[in-house]
Amino acid sequence: MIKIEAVVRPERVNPVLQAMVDAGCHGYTYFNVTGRGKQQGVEVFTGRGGYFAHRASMPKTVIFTVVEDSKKEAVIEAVVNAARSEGGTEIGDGKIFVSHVSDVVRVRTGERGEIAL
Amino acid sequence: MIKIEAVVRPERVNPVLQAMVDAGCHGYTYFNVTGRGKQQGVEVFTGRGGYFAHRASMPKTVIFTVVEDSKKEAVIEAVVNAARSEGGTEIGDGKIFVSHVSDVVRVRTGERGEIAL
Amino acid sequence: MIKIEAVVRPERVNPVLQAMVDAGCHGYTYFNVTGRGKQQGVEVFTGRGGYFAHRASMPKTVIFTVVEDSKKEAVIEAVVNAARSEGGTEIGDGKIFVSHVSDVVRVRTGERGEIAL
Amino acid sequence: MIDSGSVAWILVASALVLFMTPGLAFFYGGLVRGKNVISTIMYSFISMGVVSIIWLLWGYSLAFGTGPEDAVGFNNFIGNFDFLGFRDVSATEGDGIPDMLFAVFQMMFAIITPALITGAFAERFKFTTYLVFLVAWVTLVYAPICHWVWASDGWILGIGSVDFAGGTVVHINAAVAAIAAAYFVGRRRNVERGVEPHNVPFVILGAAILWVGWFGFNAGSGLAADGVAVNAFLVTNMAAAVAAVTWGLISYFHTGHMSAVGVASGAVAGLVAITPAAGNVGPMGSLGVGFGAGALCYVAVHLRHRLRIDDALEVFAVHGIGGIWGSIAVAIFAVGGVGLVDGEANLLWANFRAVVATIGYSLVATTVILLILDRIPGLGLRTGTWEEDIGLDLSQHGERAYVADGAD
Amino acid sequence: MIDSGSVAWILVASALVLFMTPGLAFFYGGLVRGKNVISTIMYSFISMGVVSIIWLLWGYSLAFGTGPEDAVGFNNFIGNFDFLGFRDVSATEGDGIPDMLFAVFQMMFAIITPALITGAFAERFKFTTYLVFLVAWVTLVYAPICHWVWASDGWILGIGSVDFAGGTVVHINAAVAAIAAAYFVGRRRNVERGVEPHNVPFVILGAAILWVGWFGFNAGSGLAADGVAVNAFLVTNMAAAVAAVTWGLISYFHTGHMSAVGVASGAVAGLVAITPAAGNVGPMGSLGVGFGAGALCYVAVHLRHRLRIDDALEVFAVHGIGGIWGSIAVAIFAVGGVGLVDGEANLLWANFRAVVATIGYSLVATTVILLILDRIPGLGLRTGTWEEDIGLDLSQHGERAYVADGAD
Amino acid sequence: MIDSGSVAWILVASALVLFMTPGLAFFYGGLVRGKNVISTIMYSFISMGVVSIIWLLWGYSLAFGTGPEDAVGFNNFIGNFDFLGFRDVSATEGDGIPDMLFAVFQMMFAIITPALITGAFAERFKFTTYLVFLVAWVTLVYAPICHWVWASDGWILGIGSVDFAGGTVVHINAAVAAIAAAYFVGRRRNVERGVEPHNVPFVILGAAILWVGWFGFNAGSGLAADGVAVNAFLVTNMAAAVAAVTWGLISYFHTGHMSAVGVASGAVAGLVAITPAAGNVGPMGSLGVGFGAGALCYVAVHLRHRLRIDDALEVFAVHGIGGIWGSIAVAIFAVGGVGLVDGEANLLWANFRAVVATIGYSLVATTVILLILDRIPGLGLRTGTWEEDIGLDLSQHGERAYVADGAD
Ligand SMILES: Nc1ncnc2c1ncn2[C@@H]1O[C@H](COP(=O)(O)OP(=O)(O)O)[C@@H](O)[C@H]1O
Ligand SMILES: Nc1ncnc2c1ncn2[C@@H]1O[C@H](COP(=O)(O)OP(=O)(O)O)[C@@H](O)[C@H]1O
Ligand SMILES: Nc1ncnc2c1ncn2[C@@H]1O[C@H](COP(=O)(O)OP(=O)(O)O)[C@@H](O)[C@H]1O
Repeated sequence: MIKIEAVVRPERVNPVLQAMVDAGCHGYTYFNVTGRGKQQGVEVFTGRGGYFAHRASMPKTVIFTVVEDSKKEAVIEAVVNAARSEGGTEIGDGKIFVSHVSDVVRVRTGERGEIAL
Repeated sequence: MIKIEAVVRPERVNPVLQAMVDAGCHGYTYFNVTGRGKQQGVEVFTGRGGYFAHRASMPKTVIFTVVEDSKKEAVIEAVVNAARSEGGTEIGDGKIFVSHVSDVVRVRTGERGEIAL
Repeated sequence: MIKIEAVVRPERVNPVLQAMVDAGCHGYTYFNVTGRGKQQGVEVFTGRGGYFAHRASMPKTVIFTVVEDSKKEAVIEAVVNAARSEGGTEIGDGKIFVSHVSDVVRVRTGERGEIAL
Repeated sequence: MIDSGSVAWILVASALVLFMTPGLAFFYGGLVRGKNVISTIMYSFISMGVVSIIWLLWGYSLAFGTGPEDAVGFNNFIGNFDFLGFRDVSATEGDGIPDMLFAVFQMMFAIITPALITGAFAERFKFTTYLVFLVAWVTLVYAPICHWVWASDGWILGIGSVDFAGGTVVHINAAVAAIAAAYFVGRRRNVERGVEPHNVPFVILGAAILWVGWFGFNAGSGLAADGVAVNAFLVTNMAAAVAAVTWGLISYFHTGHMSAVGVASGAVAGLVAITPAAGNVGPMGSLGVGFGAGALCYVAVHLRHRLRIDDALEVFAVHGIGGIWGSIAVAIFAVGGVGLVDGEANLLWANFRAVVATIGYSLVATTVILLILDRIPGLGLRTGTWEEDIGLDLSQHGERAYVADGAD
Repeated sequence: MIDSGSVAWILVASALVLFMTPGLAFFYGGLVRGKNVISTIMYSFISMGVVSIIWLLWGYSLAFGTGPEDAVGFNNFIGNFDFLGFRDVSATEGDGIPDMLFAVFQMMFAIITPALITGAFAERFKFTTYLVFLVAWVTLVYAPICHWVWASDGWILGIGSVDFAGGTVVHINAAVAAIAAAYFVGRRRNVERGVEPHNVPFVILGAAILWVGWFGFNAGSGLAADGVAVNAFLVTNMAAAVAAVTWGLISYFHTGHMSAVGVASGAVAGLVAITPAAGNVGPMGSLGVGFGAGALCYVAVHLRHRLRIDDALEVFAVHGIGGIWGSIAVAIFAVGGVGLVDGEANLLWANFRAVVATIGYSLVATTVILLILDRIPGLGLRTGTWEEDIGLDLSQHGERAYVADGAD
Repeated sequence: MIDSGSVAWILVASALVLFMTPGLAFFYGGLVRGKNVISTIMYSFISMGVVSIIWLLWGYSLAFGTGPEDAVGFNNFIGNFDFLGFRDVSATEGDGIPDMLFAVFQMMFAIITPALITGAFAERFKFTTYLVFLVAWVTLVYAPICHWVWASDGWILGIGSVDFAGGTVVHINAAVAAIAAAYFVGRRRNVERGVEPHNVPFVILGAAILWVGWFGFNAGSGLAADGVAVNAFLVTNMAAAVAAVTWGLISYFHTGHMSAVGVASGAVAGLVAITPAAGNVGPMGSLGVGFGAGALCYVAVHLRHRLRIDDALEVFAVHGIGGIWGSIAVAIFAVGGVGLVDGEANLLWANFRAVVATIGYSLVATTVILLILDRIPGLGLRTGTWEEDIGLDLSQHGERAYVADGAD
């Protein structure tokens, strides 16, 4: 089984989740993070509204799903399509990391392996 | 070494952490997430208290711990027992993912490998 | 490619991020967690300011970055140096976990592998 | 003659009404997504700055400057320039309270009215354009309608309409402008699945401040610490209470849950509806006003979802429907033999005309203002796509509402 | 004769007391876990709706309707039906302030009293049952005790007891009901490791609103803008101040830390204790009242942990012990030669009987109400296990208090 | 003779000024990092406890106790002990309002002044030391300066200086103490990249409470419900409004964004500046006061960044510069023929001396207090490195401000 971890724009979370389910994911987990890739970042005020400072990091959301190896390409494609912002030329659209998962357990039943996904 | 990542109900976090420590974990890290498995989800109000909408995702907590390979089964068993909600028939009790960790470093001392756990 | 996951003190996040970029990381992602290692924990009040209870877990921040295998040692060293609190004898400075990542995708372009980092 | 007790009460009432604007800011701010909360709060907060200045310089004069009757009856429609900069507005002389205190009390009404509009276009309206909108709208829409209804020679006052504390001037007026603004600025992006309020405690905090502040709004509108104020205070509280419970119970029987945001919305709906009526209905009448407000506004929120207009925080459903119902309800339940319950329909007819006139003028004038602003280079109603997606807090104000430790 | 200054002050005092209820909502709401904050806030907020209605319709009449003396002395125990729906309650006539203003001011007390109870059963009491409980409790417990203590023919007033602003009627009464409710609803799940307040700033916000609102509560209870009000205002502030510092210092020497929640609790304890005494003690006496409140309530919180009763937010330890101490303290420190400091014990004896009567009646009547509600099909005191675990916000109200962006 | 209307208003004004302190707590609390919000709030909140007690026991007497003129003019500098414990301070007699009400109103000023200081040393000052600092500073710095400016025989009053509501006593005084404290406690750790406010809505909530509370502060300072109060109320609002808009617009043209925190800071700057002037300038003058405040304080915040002194929340830039500007501005814009606009410079010279005296005394006396506290074993100004890094909430108060579910 593999874990697909996507770092996406917060406003794209709903479409990505929908695409994941459509692509056959059995479940997903997501949480808000801050991150930086090639993206420029933003200017923010600090202190009592006085100073403007640069922040390279931006709010993002990590979504991870664990699926059977066979679904890898389908899920990646689904995420890529759903996560892309309109136009698709802007940096900051996110990144997907794939890694290996050796075992899965369903707490409720104690089932192990792919059947527990 | 392996990483055991458990997605559990927020209200089961304390028992699970206790069970992990009892099972010999050296440390743990946890954070709140949102997720969906086979679970039904809930109805929530949107807008100005007017509309009721379905949300499949539910608040969960991810707990991860990195342990020696030998402790794998003991920790999984401990988590499964502690994470199960009363009755144990309800869906949403959570899932455990196991993956391989190639190296560990203790920041304070710079120690590497199992000794750093 | 490898994923380097560092659990550090929240107040050391900025120096660690800077050190990572200096060591050649292409991006990073971080989020706040709670955790416990060898650290003692703190006493907190519960209820209506009446009772004092022990909490072993402390606020921490997880930073992860995915880099080429070749950068592993450089990044680890950078993190260790930047994450250490003054004096370096206090426990709670954090831990670094290294694991394997099999694939990376850049959402914007669809690029795969090291070029997508 | 000045009465120190009345001065004390209207000073406090003015402070309470001013406090309603940040209350509204929290009410609205809690309802939006976390990336737009500063933006939503600022729409209200900045009104305390901008409208105070306008009102002092020319707004009060346009609204309440009454000169000698002119040939064409121009004075029935708009005030004159006698009180520019509060010139000749006495701090010590007046009828019960000094004239300046009346002007200050009215200033607080002018501040909150445009702030009410902002709920409709929250999460996408450009902040700089909004600043210009504030100036234009208070001058060209609020001041005239205020003159019609409350100035001694206003034409709506002249036809015998009753609007004790602002059902037409404040609520219907703002609600109509709101629906127009929501229409012209267009629907929000990314809200297909509905928007859950990002901070419900803030919504309740805002509702609580509004409820308390409304005592100043309504019980202050008699401009004295007397029996009228006492009655207005009571009926204001009752309408809020009944409407809150009504909305809550309908919601409970309809969906199985009594939403906190719903109960708070119900309270606000009741407060809106009692506003035109607070000086003219008794305790039992206020129960009727509140019940109607809770029920009608609940239904209105549901019907609004069928529209394509994205009135984000349901300004029209609550303030529009609530205000219209209140204007009718006062004509039904009014005491003193002028209400429909006593067989008198004149007030109903007068209030009907007042409502129609307010709706018509506000709709047209607001639309004209919006269309012009949309075409002025450098302004335009709506923020860009990226600005909206990343949130107006960062893109318009350079700030994030909530910053966690370690994560700067 | 009506005095406009007093009208102004009591209008404001009424608004301040109403504002205490949302203040309490935030005080309590901050203390619970984040999944129950809406629920906890709603227990208080809905009281503003439900109890307003009850009070208007029959509560005020039951509490303050005083008829001609009857043979069996029934009037000493409960009011009559003269003022149902505020019939014959004048908005313009009265002694210093209109009767209707008195009725409104008292309404605000009836609203907050049951809200105080909710801290004891927070995080598990079923919301629909609570709505019924509100109606029953205000009618059957609050109104009678209020009549005993404050109506002109009430028997406790008759024995010469002093309860200036509600030590028995409000605080002891609510605290006893609280401990009963906590007992019958049972202990919360998953609280073995103690519950850390989920939002301490909300606790402080609530405490601050309570502190300020209490000026209306106590300094308004003389029903005039006069020297009594001024003294009550001062001693209220002093008791809060001393009790806050006392609790803080004890906590500091006991645990090494001065908790913000503790200091806020101390302030509330002081405010509770001064409530019955505010009209009768001087500045120096108020220091004694405050010191006793801070110390005794701190100890009470610690002893309560030994009980099996899960009075979640320590309502009894703060309002019960604080109220009892206040009722005794006024008999100790009272000025004018009636206090124990002046060698007079009559007041102490009268207040002792008042306290015992309040505790006894409240305990029995509340228990009966709870036992009946627990047995009514479809009601029942407690939410289900799943509802409690997932949190009452989602399960009772269909809402989440805080929603982060991206995570809908 | 007591006037009930004035009593009503000053009771309310006292409550409003007290409410400013928790308002300030939220204003400051929102600006710091989340790990220090309880600590920052507590600096203000505990002042309500500690300073109330000091003021009752000896503070008021030192500030306003005026005995028979002595040979060396000692009475010009400090009060006597006549009013210790509010002895002989009447709750019923006085000039318009009872003396005790004046003492209570002044108590609220004494509470907020040291709280203002805490913004400068937030996020690192040791809490126990702060408690001692509070006692020493109010006694040795606040009471004397208060006496100079407001007691009938104070020397600054004697030279004809005008400080209507506390430009020197409150703001300049606190700001100078702030910069001294920031200097001696040293710079914060880990702030190289600047600190983003952790909760902007709290900042706005605080600013809103301050704005409303300031009506009590300024419009109450005439101690009557009369035309002076009405004028003060209006000019207070206008200065806040103009300064908020001014700061916002400068920020917009300077950085491209109008920050909410900036607008709120501008409002506070305007409120500070109008404080000494509220009784003496008219509506148009208040526009000048507000404009100057917004512009000067904006510039001051930017220049402060060049200093090595880490005045964390810009107390000096806002309250110091704002207070100085206000003291000068009243001398420019004062009505009644005493202002510079009417060619009179005496007031300017008197106010200049008042400002210099306040700065000098506050700087020296505060420095002495701080240096002594730093050397007392067990005290010391600064928390340890670990305490500061982990946050003062946990290390000083044993609490976390925000606790998420599941994560205890
Ligand atoms: N090498 C990396 N390691 C960890 N996280 C990364 C890495 N690269 C990108 N990210 C995460 O992905 C987010 C999106 O990156 P992005 O700026 O879109 O990259 P790019 O523009 O190169 O596609 C970042 O904010 C960060 O959270
Ligand atoms: N395949 C998956 N990938 C990622 N997260 C998952 C997956 N399946 C479940 N989860 C996480 O586990 C949580 C609990 O899942 P749950 O509904 O209990 O599954 P089940 O009922 O099948 O055991 C979900 O809310 C989600 O966060
Ligand atoms: N074995 C582990 N598995 C998961 N997380 C761990 C583990 N050990 C430590 N951590 C995380 O690292 C943080 C820092 O650990 P720390 O107390 O500094 O360890 P040590 O003192 O042994 O270096 C902990 O708070 C926890 O979040």
